[in-house]
Amino acid sequence: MVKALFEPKSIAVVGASRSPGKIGHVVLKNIKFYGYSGKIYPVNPNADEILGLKAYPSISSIPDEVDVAVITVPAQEVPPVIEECARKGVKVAVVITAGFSEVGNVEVEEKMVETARKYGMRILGPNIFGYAYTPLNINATFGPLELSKGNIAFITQSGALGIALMGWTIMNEIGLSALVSVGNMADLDVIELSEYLADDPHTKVITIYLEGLKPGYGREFVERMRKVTRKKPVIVIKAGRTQRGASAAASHTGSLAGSDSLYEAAFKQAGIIRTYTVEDMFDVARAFALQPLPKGDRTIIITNGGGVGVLATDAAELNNVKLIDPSPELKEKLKASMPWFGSPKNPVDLTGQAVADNYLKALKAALDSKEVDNVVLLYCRTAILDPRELAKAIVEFYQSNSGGKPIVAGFVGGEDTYEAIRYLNRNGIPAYGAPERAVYALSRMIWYSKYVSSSK
Amino acid sequence: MVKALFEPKSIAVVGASRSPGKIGHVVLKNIKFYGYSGKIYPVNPNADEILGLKAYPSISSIPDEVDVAVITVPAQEVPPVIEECARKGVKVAVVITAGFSEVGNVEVEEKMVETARKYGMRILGPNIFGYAYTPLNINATFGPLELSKGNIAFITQSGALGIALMGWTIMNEIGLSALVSVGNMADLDVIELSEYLADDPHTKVITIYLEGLKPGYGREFVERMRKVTRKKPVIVIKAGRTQRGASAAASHTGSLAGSDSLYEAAFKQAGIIRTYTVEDMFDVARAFALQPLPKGDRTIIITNGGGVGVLATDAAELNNVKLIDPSPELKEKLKASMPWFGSPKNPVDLTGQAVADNYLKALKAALDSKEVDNVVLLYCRTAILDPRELAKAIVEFYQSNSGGKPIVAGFVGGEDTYEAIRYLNRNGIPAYGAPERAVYALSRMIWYSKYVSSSK
Amino acid sequence: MIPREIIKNALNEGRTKLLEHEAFQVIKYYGINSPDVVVVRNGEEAKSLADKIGYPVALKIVSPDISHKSDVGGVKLNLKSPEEVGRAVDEMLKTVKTKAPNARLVGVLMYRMAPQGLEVIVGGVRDGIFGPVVMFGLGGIFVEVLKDVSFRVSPIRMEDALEMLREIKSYKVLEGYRGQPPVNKDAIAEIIVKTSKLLEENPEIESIDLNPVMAYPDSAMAVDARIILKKP
Amino acid sequence: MIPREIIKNALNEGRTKLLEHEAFQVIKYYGINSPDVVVVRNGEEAKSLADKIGYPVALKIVSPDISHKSDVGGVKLNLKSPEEVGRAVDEMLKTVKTKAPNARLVGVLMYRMAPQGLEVIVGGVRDGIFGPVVMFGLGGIFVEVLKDVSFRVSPIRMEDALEMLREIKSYKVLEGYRGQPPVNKDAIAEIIVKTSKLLEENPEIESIDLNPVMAYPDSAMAVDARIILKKP
Ligand SMILES: CC(C)(COP(=O)(O)OP(=O)(O)OC[C@H]1O[C@@H](n2cnc3c(N)ncnc32)[C@H](O)[C@@H]1OP(=O)(O)O)[C@@H](O)C(=O)NCCC(=O)NCCS
Ligand SMILES: CC(C)(COP(=O)(O)OP(=O)(O)OC[C@H]1O[C@@H](n2cnc3c(N)ncnc32)[C@H](O)[C@@H]1OP(=O)(O)O)[C@@H](O)C(=O)NCCC(=O)NCCS
Ligand SMILES: [Ca+2]
Ligand SMILES: [Ca+2]
Repeated sequence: MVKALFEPKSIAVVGASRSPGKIGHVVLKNIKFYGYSGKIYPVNPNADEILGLKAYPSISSIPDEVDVAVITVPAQEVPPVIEECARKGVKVAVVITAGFSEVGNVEVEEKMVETARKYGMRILGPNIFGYAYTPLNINATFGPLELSKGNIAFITQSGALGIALMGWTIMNEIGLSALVSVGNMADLDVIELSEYLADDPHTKVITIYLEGLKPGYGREFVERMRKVTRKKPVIVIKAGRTQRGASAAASHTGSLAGSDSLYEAAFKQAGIIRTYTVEDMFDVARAFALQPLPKGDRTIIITNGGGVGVLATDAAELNNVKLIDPSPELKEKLKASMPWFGSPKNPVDLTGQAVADNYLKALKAALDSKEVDNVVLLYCRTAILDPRELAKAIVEFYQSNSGGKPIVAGFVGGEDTYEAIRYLNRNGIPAYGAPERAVYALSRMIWYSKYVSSSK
Repeated sequence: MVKALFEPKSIAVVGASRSPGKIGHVVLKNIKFYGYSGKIYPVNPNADEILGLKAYPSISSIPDEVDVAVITVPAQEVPPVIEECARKGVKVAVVITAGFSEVGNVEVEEKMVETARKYGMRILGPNIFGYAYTPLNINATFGPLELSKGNIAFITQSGALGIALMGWTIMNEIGLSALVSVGNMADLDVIELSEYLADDPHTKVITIYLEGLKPGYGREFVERMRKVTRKKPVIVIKAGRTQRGASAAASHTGSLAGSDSLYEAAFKQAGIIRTYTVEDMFDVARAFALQPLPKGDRTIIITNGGGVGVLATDAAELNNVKLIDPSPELKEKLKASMPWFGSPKNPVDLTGQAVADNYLKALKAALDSKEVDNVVLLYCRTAILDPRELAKAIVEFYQSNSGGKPIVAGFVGGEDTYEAIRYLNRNGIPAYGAPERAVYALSRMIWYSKYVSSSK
Repeated sequence: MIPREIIKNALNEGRTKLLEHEAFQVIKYYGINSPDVVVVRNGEEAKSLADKIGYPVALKIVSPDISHKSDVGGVKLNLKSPEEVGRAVDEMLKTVKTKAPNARLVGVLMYRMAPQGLEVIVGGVRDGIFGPVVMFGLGGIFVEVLKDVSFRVSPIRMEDALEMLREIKSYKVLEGYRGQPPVNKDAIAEIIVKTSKLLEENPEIESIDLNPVMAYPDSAMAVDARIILKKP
Repeated sequence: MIPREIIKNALNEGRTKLLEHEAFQVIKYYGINSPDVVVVRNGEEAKSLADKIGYPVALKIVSPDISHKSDVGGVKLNLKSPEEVGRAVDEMLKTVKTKAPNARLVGVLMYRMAPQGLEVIVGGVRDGIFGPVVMFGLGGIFVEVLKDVSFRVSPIRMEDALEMLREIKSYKVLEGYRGQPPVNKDAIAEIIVKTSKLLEENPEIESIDLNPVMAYPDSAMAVDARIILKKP
């Protein structure tokens, strides 16, 4: 049934409005113009046609099966519409409308779920901004039309943050497979969606913004998410980790927020990676999305600037990333890659005089070496070495020489350096604008990889 | 004497090269084309003219007083050049050349300082990329030509990171007053430069990237920096905070790095703000650069998205920012600023329906209230409210209504949201791309403001 | 009596806190190592059982109405002979009757005092979201001042429990501190696992506190047990 | 003797560790509260001084050649009468002479034992970069396992020292824990400030350890002092 949500043959929008500013209109427009190739049915008793699509007065009057019905009618209209959808055989009702349990209308919400259950229909929402699934060009949200495609799934319990992040992910070139607003989680919840996405071939990593689980649901969360994380990495931000934060979250979502140390424990038990900011979450997701899992924790840092090397070393130590002490043989090979005043210790300092060739030689030494599992590659903008040239050289080299070893990059500089970062990201190498971010992302990969192999 | 470094009447470049790629050429070019209006004297025995400027065979042959001599000749040539500069009456020699104490040539370096002392000349460096002072359009570095102007001074012990950050600060629109590479700190050091900048009218906040102090210098650092921080906030990144990081820093700078807990203590005693990443340092600097000091710690968060409100609340609690519980009167005023389903608690949730006017009303209530010292203003991109429109409205309103209360903003969204962030930053309101960053910056301001008033 | 009956019995009597010997019976049922306890009615009975119990003997008054036992003379420790024990029980009953004349007295709990070990705490509670959860920490200051504790959500496997031990900041203390031998981590972990199971199988139990658990090089023993039931 | 002379004397004798009574003299000179100590040569002398010192009396062998005093019978505590004290000194001298026949014996250190208080630690060391620095922490596990300590760079003002106290995670323990009364924070802070001054004025001192300092509701007292000099 959840499959029908992500791979529907037809989508109806009940409450598809004729007025361009209204939510029901925007949802329809996004579905149509983002390129969904299935059938689209606007439902509106007062219109014959919307956005060039034939409109129907009611869901039952549609002379076809409807897999997904996105509902954007006012709150009091939702229950009868749900009933009608269920009778019609709609597989999933996506209820965007707000005004249910989050403002105290618990019973209406429960009733709707009951009705749906009776007919075997599932509900996403209510109180959501919709959902998107990019492999089938579905953008059934009232957010912006554009979404960058990729293999990161994002499930969010906060609507406003989710919509705002739609633009943010485009700007940061974070490619999404699925984006799901879960709102009140009356029926479909974070767990079931994760389970589905764990088997989705277009999704490589699952990210979740969580404000709180429903009472009594914690245990199931642990047990079922444990199975999900055996298949794919799951990264969570749990907002409300301080007492005041938790009570702010509670007043906001209507869900009873348990103590943070219990969430912390539950995440650990389920093998879920926890991060504390949105940027961190997608930094880590990007690494998983692009790279193979580390085979071990033995890591080497290669840099052209001592300062960023030190910052990365600090970050490694703080995040339990093991920096190797290169053997004399490896040191010799590294030494041969750099100017005479460089250092073959770890961090490997190619010096500010380094050109692309120095990097490639050092990288080759590291990737060829049995002592190294992972590489952190750092660069500080210098006059001698254009970051874009370096990025190109690394991508080309790494593609045929990775040996299955993950690499993460931290580049510091201005606009041209950001171009290089984007180039790396587009070509399979997770790259960040600061050394610590690269190390942090790698550290979470190492943690996960250890978790997975120890829980086998 | 330090004054001569920042406000020289004339600058000579000894080792000004004719070859465009060489460091001595780039320095000269940057000095000339960044717009320095004093006299510029290239010194090169083999040239009559470089970049259209008359060249002199030696520093002594310049028929004028020379305030600053930037030295870019090979290492073995530096000592005689220093001697000549000193005899000539040069006030500050800026020694870019590397190859001294950092590679073990301690004696040569000490000798140079001795010579300089004898004649009353000061030395910046050696082993630096130069320095810049934007109020007088001085860019005497071999980094990029451009530098964004502002009132943040940046002193760096890491050359590579410093150069890389030149482009980075432009991209992030972080305006600098001074940028000083201190390298081996043979003579002029972080302390003396900070003391000068503490009285520089063009500098509002001092940032420092520090790898380690010289043996025996810690105490002086505390005592003298304590006086600096009474005048201006000082923000430091001390790299090498873990054991492995410290030893990486030591091998890199040749300075003996003491244990991190002692640096931590020293910073506290000196009233120095410590941050742990470059981004954090400039986030905090930006807040100080743009805003008045907080008069207290009582803070209110205003948001249009519950999720970011929760993230900000967590950040506030973790960073000791006191969130007020609004009085019934204040709550009433706030309530009047928002849709009926909003929340006048703290975080104040204007809901996703909020338009600019809701923000202004809530902001007015907060700024007018005796219960509030500081405002954290958050925004999530919505279809209803264009971030640029909101930014404009806030700037206009705040300029005449601030009541001397600091405000920091956290905006989440895509490209247009970043435009809004840049607009806010350019117009006096520190704005960041994530709620936690805004709260963090404010928290450091509150800490500093408490420190200053308690140490009076 | 099995836990089910003990709990039912307590609830029938309107009690939401198990008496100490009841709590001991419940944890013993789940295989949590704890002292053998008996409840005696008078000095004579105590005296005749003392040798079997072993020394030093501890006595605690058992009453649903007394929560601060020491305040009414309801605790006596370190008794070393049958005579001492017998006399102490009679004295205790007398004192308590004077100081708390309206309290119902069930008898006097009697057990052999456990030797001093490293004091740790295992606590279980039923959380609204996560259901049964178990906490672990070192005793005293570590929990109360430093909040140096770890949690796991039930069901807790042995490896989870061992991870809980490793997770606290003062973990090294378990490995032997200042010449003390390391304590048996498996024994503590087992108590955690059993506490989790106990909460799982008895939904009427709201919380359980084993404080302290004495940890030794070869074993661990809960020397105090407090079980609170949900208000029906 | 004033510190300058004590230190000079030790260095002249080739010692880089002050004898215990010397260390006490040095800290006393700086006004750090500590027990009054005397060094006696024999039981007779000890007996005659015992009443003046007060009870319980502690004895420690004083010798530049003995570092583990207990191992050679060089420590005796809790002596409660002149006779006991006198006998103990003679016995100690005899035992030590047998067990460490080549050790030079200066005499036996004798002082009134301080009552148990909250044990804290004040330590000072000369850092290569920062010069004299002082550390503060709670005794035992807190310092050794949890590394819960705070530092300041000399010179340390009273307000800095008080901040050091507030900075440790286990600060609450100072405020009175489990019914213990709060200890006198000013008294501890004063010891920190004085330790800083002592390091400042005696560049020959490499490190100083006051471990433990007994903290009481109304005062604090360093009951052990160890001072190491720089190798000349
Ligand atoms: C759902 C919601 C947007 C509807 O508000 P609205 O657009 O103002 O509602 P309208 O009454 O205009 O109805 C929308 C359209 O549905 C049509 N409609 C009404 N009842 C209908 C029904 N039973 N069947 C089909 N269409 C119906 C209306 O005619 C209208 O179309 P029109 O504009 O062409 O006339 C609003 O109730 C809501 O919940 N908003 C908050 C959404 C939200 O924040 N979600 C959480 C985000 S994280
Ligand atoms: C300083 C340094 C850049 C010089 O290297 P270089 O440019 O290759 O040196 P050159 O020998 O070409 O000398 C530079 C110019 O000075 C001129 N020169 C040499 N000796 C001179 C003297 N005594 N007086 C004046 N000019 C002199 C040379 O003729 C040359 O000019 P030209 O190119 O027109 O002939 C180099 O020694 C160095 O230290 N590099 C590292 C710098 C660094 O990394 N600093 C730290 C950054 S954080
Ligand atoms: Ca107890
Ligand atoms: Ca001691």
